[in-house]
Amino acid sequence: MSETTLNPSASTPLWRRSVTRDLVAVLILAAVAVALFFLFPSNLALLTRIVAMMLLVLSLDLVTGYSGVATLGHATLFGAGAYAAGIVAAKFGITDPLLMLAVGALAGAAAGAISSLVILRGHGLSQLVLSIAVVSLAHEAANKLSGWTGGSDGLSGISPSALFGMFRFDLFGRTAFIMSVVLLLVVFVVLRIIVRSPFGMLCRGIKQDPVRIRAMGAPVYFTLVKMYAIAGAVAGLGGALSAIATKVVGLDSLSFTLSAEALVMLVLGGTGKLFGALVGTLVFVWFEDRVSAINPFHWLTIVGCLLVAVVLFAPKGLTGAAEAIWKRMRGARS
Amino acid sequence: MSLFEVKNLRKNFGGLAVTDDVSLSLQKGDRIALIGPNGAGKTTFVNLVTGHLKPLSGTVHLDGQNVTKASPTQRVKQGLVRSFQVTRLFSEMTPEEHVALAILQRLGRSGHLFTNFKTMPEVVEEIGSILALLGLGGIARTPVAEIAYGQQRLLEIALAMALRPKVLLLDEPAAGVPSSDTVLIERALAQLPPGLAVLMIEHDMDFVFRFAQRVVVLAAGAIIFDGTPAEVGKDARVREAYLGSYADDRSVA
Amino acid sequence: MQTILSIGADALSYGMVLFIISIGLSVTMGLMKVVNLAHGAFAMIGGYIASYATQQMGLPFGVAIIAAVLGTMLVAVPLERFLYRRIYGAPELTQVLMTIGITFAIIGIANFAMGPTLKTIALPSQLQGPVDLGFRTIAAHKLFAAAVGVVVAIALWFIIERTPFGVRLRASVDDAAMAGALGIRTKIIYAVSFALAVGLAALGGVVGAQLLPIEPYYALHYMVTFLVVVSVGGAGSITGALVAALLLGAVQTTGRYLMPEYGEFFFYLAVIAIVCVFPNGLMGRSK
Amino acid sequence: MSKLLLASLTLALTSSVAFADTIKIGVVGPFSGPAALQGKNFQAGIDAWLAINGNTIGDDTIEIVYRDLPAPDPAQSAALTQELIVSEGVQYLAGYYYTPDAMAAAPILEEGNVPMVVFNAATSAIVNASPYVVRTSFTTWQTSTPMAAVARERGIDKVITVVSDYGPGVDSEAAFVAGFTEAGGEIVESVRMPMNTNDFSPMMQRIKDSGAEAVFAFLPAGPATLGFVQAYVENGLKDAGVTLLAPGDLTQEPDLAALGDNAVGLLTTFHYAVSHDSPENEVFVEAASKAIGSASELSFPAVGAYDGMYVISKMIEATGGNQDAAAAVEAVKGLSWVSPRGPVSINPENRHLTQNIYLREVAQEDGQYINREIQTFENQGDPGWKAP
Repeated sequence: MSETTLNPSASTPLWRRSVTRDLVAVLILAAVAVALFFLFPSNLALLTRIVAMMLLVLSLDLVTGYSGVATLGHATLFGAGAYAAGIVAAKFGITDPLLMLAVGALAGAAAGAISSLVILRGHGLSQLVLSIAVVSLAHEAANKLSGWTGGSDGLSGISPSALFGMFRFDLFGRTAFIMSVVLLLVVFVVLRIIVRSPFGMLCRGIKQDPVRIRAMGAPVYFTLVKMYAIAGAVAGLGGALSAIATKVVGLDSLSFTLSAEALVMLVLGGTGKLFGALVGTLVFVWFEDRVSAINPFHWLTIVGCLLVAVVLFAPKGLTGAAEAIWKRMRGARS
Repeated sequence: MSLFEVKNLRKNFGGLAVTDDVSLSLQKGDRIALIGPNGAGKTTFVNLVTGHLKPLSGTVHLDGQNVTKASPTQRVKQGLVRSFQVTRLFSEMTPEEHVALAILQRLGRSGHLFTNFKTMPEVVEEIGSILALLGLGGIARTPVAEIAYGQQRLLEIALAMALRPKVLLLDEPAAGVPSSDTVLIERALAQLPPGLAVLMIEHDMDFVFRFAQRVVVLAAGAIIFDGTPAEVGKDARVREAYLGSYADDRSVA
Repeated sequence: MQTILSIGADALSYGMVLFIISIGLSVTMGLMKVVNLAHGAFAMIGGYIASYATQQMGLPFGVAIIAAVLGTMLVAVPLERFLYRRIYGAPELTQVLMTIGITFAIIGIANFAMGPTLKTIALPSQLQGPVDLGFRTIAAHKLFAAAVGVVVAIALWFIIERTPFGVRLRASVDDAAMAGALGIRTKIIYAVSFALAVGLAALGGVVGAQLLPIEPYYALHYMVTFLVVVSVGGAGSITGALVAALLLGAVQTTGRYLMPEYGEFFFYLAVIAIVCVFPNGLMGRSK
Repeated sequence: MSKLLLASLTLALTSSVAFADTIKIGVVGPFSGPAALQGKNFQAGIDAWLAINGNTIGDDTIEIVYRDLPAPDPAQSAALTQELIVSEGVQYLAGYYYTPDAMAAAPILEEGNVPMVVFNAATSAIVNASPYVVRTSFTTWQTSTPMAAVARERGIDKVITVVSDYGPGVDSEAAFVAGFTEAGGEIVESVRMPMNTNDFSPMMQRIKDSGAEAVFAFLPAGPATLGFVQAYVENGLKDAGVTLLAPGDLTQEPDLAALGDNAVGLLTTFHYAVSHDSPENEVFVEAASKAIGSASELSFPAVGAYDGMYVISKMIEATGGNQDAAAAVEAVKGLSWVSPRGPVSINPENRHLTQNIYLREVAQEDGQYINREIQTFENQGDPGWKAP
């Protein structure tokens, strides 16, 4: 029986170690962002779009990867954020980008909490179908309320004012990109803290065995609703970011297609890991963009084959495969 | 007033009475064994009193309060904790995290978003002492999927202890454990706080005799015997109930 | 009264079309436990084969149906052997990723090989035009689809419940290891049931092509519809799929007649209500 | 991954500096996805123009840069447009099949000093989104309005409108209802159908029950039109003499073969029929058919692209190849020429085409189904446009 691993004095360094790891993770992300900024100065709009998608996929990871909720309707939360931010800007003149982000996060959180009340009624397949029904209803509602949303023509007339009154959203998309990267870093750190918090552990427990969680006296339903609200805020930020950077919000931001794409990106990167969400999104969108630029007529076949290859050769996603290789290399060395 | 009191509990599945007018009470510090042939309704009884099933009629009182209508989680919060016959653990999480979750839940901190149990000295200390007590200190950071089944059963007990219940219902704590390791489980149960009332469902009669001060026998949903371990083997109805179902069982004399 | 009868006839025929294209998916999802999002892609392949056979080769409709079913099965065999076999028993999300990938690839290939335009299947003259039901006329091909649906339901029920193959299939699904120990070659059983499901998809694609026209994005357009019918009915249940298809067909048809503006709302609200009350589907076995 | 990045980086660098006197035109359209056929038509129109006129204007060489946008996706549209301007250095933007995609590109034009020629997107308000937008297609208002007159001329008093429930459908309904009621007709009912409707029988029942003499319908070109026309015939509406009137999206040429005999006799109003009888169209159809591979796939977006290329060539001539969006747009205001669809001109007020709208009847000719033009509404502007 060893006491070494678990005496209180050892806990502080342990906790510090995780802070150090957070710092390293943030530094890596920031370095990648800076490198992309200088390597691809003319692709910043695409990169900003990738960051917005990353927020959506991170949000999906919270409910699917960490809490075990199967959903093909996650764009509901993204679209809620995008439309809320777009509507306050286009109809109420609230054009400050930070305020728009806040509105998007709030709307996303509300949409998350409300939609979870329906989605959490099912399990497995029925949960997937409920989530599809929810996103389809939201899509129809947005199409119907064309006075507010612009319907299928899209919501235009969004002109965000300069960030802090100083940095205009320029043609090159520099302001939008830098803002989106800072936003992503902040969200990433907050989520790292949340997934390790008691609440995050509770969610992981629910994913693996909700009955056991109840036997511990912890609420399953309420916990998941809360997680959905948090995920909603993250996805809502992504939506608002997209509205600010694009200046138009379309019905596609509230679609089954976007939801399914987000799920594909998450599984591609690896579920239950925040890095997995980021890697999956970056690789998928970049791959899609490149392949479709090289051969716009037949890229779908190539993307399809990529997905099949991932299931065959990296069933735990790209990060899972990387981890396995890393472990094998370390094993070989020692 | 008893610490835990079940009165006239009834439950039917279809037309079949699976719990038939069961009354039972536990006092502080009790060690009671609930035995009975397969299909006697033992697990149903646990599910009824913990609130996972709704009874047709009857009441459940815990520490003087009527909890018949309370949800399972409310009952846990009031001190009624159960373990599972088949291990229910989180396969990707470590024993340390399991116990942490139980302690945080007891402390009402399990919903906290921006804290980490590793920064709470008192929690870390308690995790250490519980795991050490049960001999799980060495594997505190190994995912549960990778530890031995006997250790998983011990972790079930650790979780129950971390919740600091008033009444503990153990559903076959040694089920599936190789007989050489049962002694570890027994030793762990001996570490339970003396004031805790324990109701244990168990098949292994030797284990029951060593553990229980009192034995309750359930057959076809009804209590047919309630007395000391010494008396149970001599009771005619118990013999009939067991011999009727599995005549060649070695554990019942 | 006239109107109610008329809507009833529409609902019934539409429901039967839904049934006939969804039932194959119910087999894969319920019995083989594979979330096969590529189901629509197989239906589409069937449709293309039938279209090519009738329009380009001038073959009769009956021959085209058989060619479509067999041809699609032929395409599916290697896919089952090399791809699907790898995801039996895998987590749902993995199955979703793989089958979406297969769908994308098939769409891309169809677009390349058959072009982006609509393809139709030439119907024999008996199935063209309206049939007088007394209180109204209805398209002959709809009646045909309904009749095929009834035949498929009965045949499938017979195969699964009454034949040695059905017994082996159910045994393999419930406990593959035990079935293997009893000498059942589960790999073959799975391959055959997959081919059966794909054949049903192709049949549905051909028979339903008048309502769901064949074009490359067929596989994505109707993916949700198939999923919804199967899960509302309860995966693996023939009666469940039938009841769900008729019920949803009725909701959608009535909604389209009474309040077309809100037709989709009715449909999805009905889905939510049913799934909330019956989480395993109308006739699904609880897990 | 890094190889991919490197490859695209070198691509980006070489393409922006290597050809100094090459004028690049960025074309955004649906080259894959459900509307891939329309994207192919964009390309066919462009290729036809290049084949007839060559790829040089003055001493400048034209180069086309294609970007795929398979479905309405404004975020992707903005990203592609920005990348075309900033990294590819295009001087002109063109294409845009869907309205939200054009709307998302419009805010970037002024800062990028780039004019945009819309080849298709048909919502009236797009031209208001930026002064640098010129459109060579049509608007749904423009093609739907004349149908009201057609209906009245044929003595139809009561009409039910049935449209797909999205922007263009709503525009089409509004245009027809406005024109028809003004001409003294009565709209007995207006029905909007969900976009993904596939069984139209209940709709036909409703049309029957409404007691209307004719039905005005709008559906986007593509799969749904097949089911709609089929249901119209199978439910006995055609035999009962209920006339079907629609803008030409319902009977675009590539869909006609699938619609078959069911469509014969249908009346549609549109700005272009592949069968239009003029020497200009003959030249165009020959070149465009060669470009697209099969004449049966030729459709209206091709002529939008062809005329768009003409407008861009005039812009390049006027600016001498220099990048000056304001001057380029100014130069084509009021421009008039004879397009394959007939005589057209650019209205200086809204930079949209004034053109003939034709009433066509689906007919069979030499074993092919065609939209035969039977009546012309000359010099139609965009009745849906409101000055900002």
